[in-house]
Amino acid sequence: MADFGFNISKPQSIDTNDMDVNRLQALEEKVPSFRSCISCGTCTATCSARQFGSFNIRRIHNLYRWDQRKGLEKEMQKCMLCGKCTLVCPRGVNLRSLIIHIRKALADKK
Amino acid sequence: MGNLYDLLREDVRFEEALHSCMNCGICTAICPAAEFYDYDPRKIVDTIQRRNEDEIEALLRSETIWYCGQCLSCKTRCPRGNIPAVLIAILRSVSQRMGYFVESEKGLQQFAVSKKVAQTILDIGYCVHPDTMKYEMHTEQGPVWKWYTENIEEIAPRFGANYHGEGPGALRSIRKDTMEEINKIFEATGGKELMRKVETGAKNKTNIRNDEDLFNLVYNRNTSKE
Amino acid sequence: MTTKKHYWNEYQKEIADDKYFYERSCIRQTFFPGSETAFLRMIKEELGKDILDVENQHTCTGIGFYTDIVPLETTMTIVARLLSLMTEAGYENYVPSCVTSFGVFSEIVDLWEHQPSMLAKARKILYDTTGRTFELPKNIAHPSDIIYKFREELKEKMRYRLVNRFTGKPLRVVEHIGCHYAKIFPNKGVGKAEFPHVLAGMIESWGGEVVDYPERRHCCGFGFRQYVVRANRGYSVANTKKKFESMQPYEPDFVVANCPGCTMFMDKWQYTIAEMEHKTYDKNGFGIPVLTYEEMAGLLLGYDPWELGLQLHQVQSERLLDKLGIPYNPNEKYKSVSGKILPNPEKPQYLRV
Amino acid sequence: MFKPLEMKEKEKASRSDESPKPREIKRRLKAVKKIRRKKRLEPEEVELPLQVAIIGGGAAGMEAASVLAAHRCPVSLFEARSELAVNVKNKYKIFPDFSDAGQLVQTMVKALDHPLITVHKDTEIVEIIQEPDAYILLDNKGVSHTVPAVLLASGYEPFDAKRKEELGFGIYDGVINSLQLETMLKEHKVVNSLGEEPKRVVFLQCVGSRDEKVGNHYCSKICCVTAVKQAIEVKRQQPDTEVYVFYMDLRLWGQGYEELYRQSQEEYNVHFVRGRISEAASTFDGRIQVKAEDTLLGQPLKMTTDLLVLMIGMEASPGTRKLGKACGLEGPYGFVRSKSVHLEDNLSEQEGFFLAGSCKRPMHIAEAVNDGRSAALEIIKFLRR
Repeated sequence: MADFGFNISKPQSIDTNDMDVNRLQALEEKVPSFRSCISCGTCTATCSARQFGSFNIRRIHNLYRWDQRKGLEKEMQKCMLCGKCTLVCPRGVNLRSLIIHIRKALADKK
Repeated sequence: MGNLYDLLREDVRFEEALHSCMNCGICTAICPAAEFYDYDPRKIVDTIQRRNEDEIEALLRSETIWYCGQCLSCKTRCPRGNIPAVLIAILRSVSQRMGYFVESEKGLQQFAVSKKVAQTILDIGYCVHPDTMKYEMHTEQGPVWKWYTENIEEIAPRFGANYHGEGPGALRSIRKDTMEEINKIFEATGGKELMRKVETGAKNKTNIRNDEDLFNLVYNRNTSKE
Repeated sequence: MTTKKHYWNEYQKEIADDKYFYERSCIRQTFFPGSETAFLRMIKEELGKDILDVENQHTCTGIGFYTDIVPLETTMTIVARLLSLMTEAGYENYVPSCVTSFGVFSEIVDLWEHQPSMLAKARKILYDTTGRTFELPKNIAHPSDIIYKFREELKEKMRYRLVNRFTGKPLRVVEHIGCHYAKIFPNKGVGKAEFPHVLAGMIESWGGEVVDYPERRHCCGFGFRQYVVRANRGYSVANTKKKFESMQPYEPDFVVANCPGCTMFMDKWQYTIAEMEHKTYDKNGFGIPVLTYEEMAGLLLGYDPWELGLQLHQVQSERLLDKLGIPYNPNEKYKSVSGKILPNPEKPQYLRV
Repeated sequence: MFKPLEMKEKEKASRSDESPKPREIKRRLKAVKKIRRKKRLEPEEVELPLQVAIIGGGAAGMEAASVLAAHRCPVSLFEARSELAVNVKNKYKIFPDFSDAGQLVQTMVKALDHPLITVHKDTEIVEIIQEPDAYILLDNKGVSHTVPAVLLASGYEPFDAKRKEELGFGIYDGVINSLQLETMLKEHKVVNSLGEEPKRVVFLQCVGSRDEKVGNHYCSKICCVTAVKQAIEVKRQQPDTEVYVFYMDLRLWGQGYEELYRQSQEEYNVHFVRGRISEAASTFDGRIQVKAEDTLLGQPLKMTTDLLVLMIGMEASPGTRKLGKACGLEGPYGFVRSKSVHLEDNLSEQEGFFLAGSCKRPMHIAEAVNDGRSAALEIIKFLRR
């Protein structure tokens, strides 16, 4: 392959045509409240891990929905499972349980 | 209100470029740079409209303001009539003025841009010219370009070009008196000052005094994975 | 299957019909000098119009402006100087060959309209530095606007049509509009920004079929600083790649663009992609020819392909000429002006020529 | 108790010609007052011998007509089209309780079946002349109508999505507007451009609303809940279809709306994406590709769909624009301006000229109905003053 001093950039945008909807369905069966999220950010506002780093738990919902495995893997280890998010969620999303199941799902796929 | 926001607002283009942003993301959705860089014009517009001095300063020192390709696709679409690309241009202008551009790899490239574009304008009156598009600097242009630049004197007249000639026509030499006027305009309007600022800033930051060495460094260096 | 009910927007901008002041384009002169020559020939000889090409013109600084290395005040005053040449020559209709320049002039004139103090400033600096004065143009039109306006008149003189002579079917043409043609000011472009009719109108009236594909409006990827600096070229080429991937299923016969930069990039990047990734976007590995609109019109008018400068394109055009039924002499392709046969360009490793 | 005027009295008050002269209006009103005093009747016990003109046979105009008639005020209802309540009729079910729009229209039409109501279909009011104490209305058939009071209820028209060229409406078959989807839902036939059941349906909010590019800065306010309702209906009819709604804010302000939103998520698995779609294009296989940013993630995204539904907003109808302008009541965006949005929202700057419904601003059906009703009461108050 020719070398011209640069590489051709790869698209960064989410291509929803590539996503595997079955993974989402499987998660929703385990944590039905996943669907209720309204992305209000109350969880992030109270998050303990957020105080010390860049973790944004609100984003988990969208990352999972679009099957953004790479982004999820980076994020998932930052949570300390304190469960405050679950207490404050105005829609009753069981975020703690969600994190546990997503971690499992990511591990299973490996 | 702090200093940097005011500096941005002093630019005559600012008033038209930012009314108010509702964060709809329509600009990012079709932005070519957002497709290939970790880049989000919406966030930049929002950062400016929040008027947080620390955030604006971070922006002026960042890589992110150098990703935009100035295609202006965002202007066509914004439902609030903002022009993200022009805000970027204003940020870049202030970043260079304040000397912040040297803090980012992409910002430092302005040294190469200055040599390759602005200096060419001052030297020969063109932005781009076959004489300055050397094949070695543009191998990706391919063998036809190599062939053309090697044989240009013999082949350009076939296309009606007046390569290095006097009088009108494509690729003519631009008259000395015209070049003098261009130089005067650059001096009087801050064009040369900007070039000097970029040069001094880049040299002080990198401690490289040799033009060619510095040029090669910023022209080729790409430490990001993008 | 693409189902489509209406095609291209018919919005008509105002285009002056004679007495043009021509501003040459740095990029077009560099890469497609034959196109500017052909345009002037069409305007003068085919259409019998008056167009002036003066000696003491120069760059508009557009690339410097959009790479943020030339300040607004400088570009504005350089624009003022170019306009002073027009005023001096007694012309009112400004015709910049480059789409970037078209954008610069539209932006600066718009700025002056909204902020008269900036116009006063430009007048003052120009006068102080050069003793020159200027009037605002009555009309700013891109040369593609003018070809569009007179497309039917030119058609009458054309010897060929955009029809595949082997199949009798219209050629499938991808039109690419430079971003700064109508995205900045939709009203300044024929057919506005979303379905610009400027090239589509030429293609349709000259017998071809316009290809509508998902990334039709996407930028070629030039991105000014994104190409000027080598380290950034991965971005630039990626955008062209995105466009070609999107148009590939439609099997276009060629691409035509009104911006010289886009024409050059979409041509040359096909070589780069082929050499870097072993990908081409036609079935046979030759790539898809990319023409300027002047070249497209010139070919149909019967101008010699090698005088137009088609040999300066990296993607070769002989197969397209065959489809159009346009004769060419292969021996003339690499000749110098004095008739000397020059060595052929090297062959790319992967892209077929 | 209502007491009709005796024939002789009626003749005294009114003349046989349908359209009295302006001076006649004043005389008649006086005559009624006189009779009333003589017979010692309450104001509402006397039938008014004067036709009130209602311009626009939509939700507001129809409701106003039936209320006026019930209060013994004769009404001429002018509708430019050949049908009444077209905007309601074009719908299938109404949020938030999924009431049947057809039945609603039937009820509304039935209420017009009253001896004091004359419905003039295919009758467009082309000119309004103000006289002291009266208005003369000229219709497209060349007939003039002189009335003591006018109610303008000329309504809205759905935004023409063709104006947003980049969204491909009217260009690609896979792009439809929310009204076309209503029709599909009504026929239980939600299909893509090839006539197949769509695997994915994408809704886009704010088409023609909150958009400087089309000159409409305002929110049309019913589209959010309409999309939620339609998303649910799509899922009810085709549970396997994936549904996405692209929005900037979900403005679910009415009673039961937020609950409907929640239901759409939890029960019907409708996905909401925060980001405005920038453009839509046809793919090689005839589907629709859309581009937006997931602004909650800060990443651009690309999605291919079988059907893109544009949630079109409300704009002043041509009649509203024309008459509003002619009467000097033109407000923002071509809607008409009331005297005050708080306490005098059915009044205009001109005495005897009343306003109701979505000719003033976007309204949903119930709002327009209520507004028509309140306008009727204002008119009665005015005529019996």
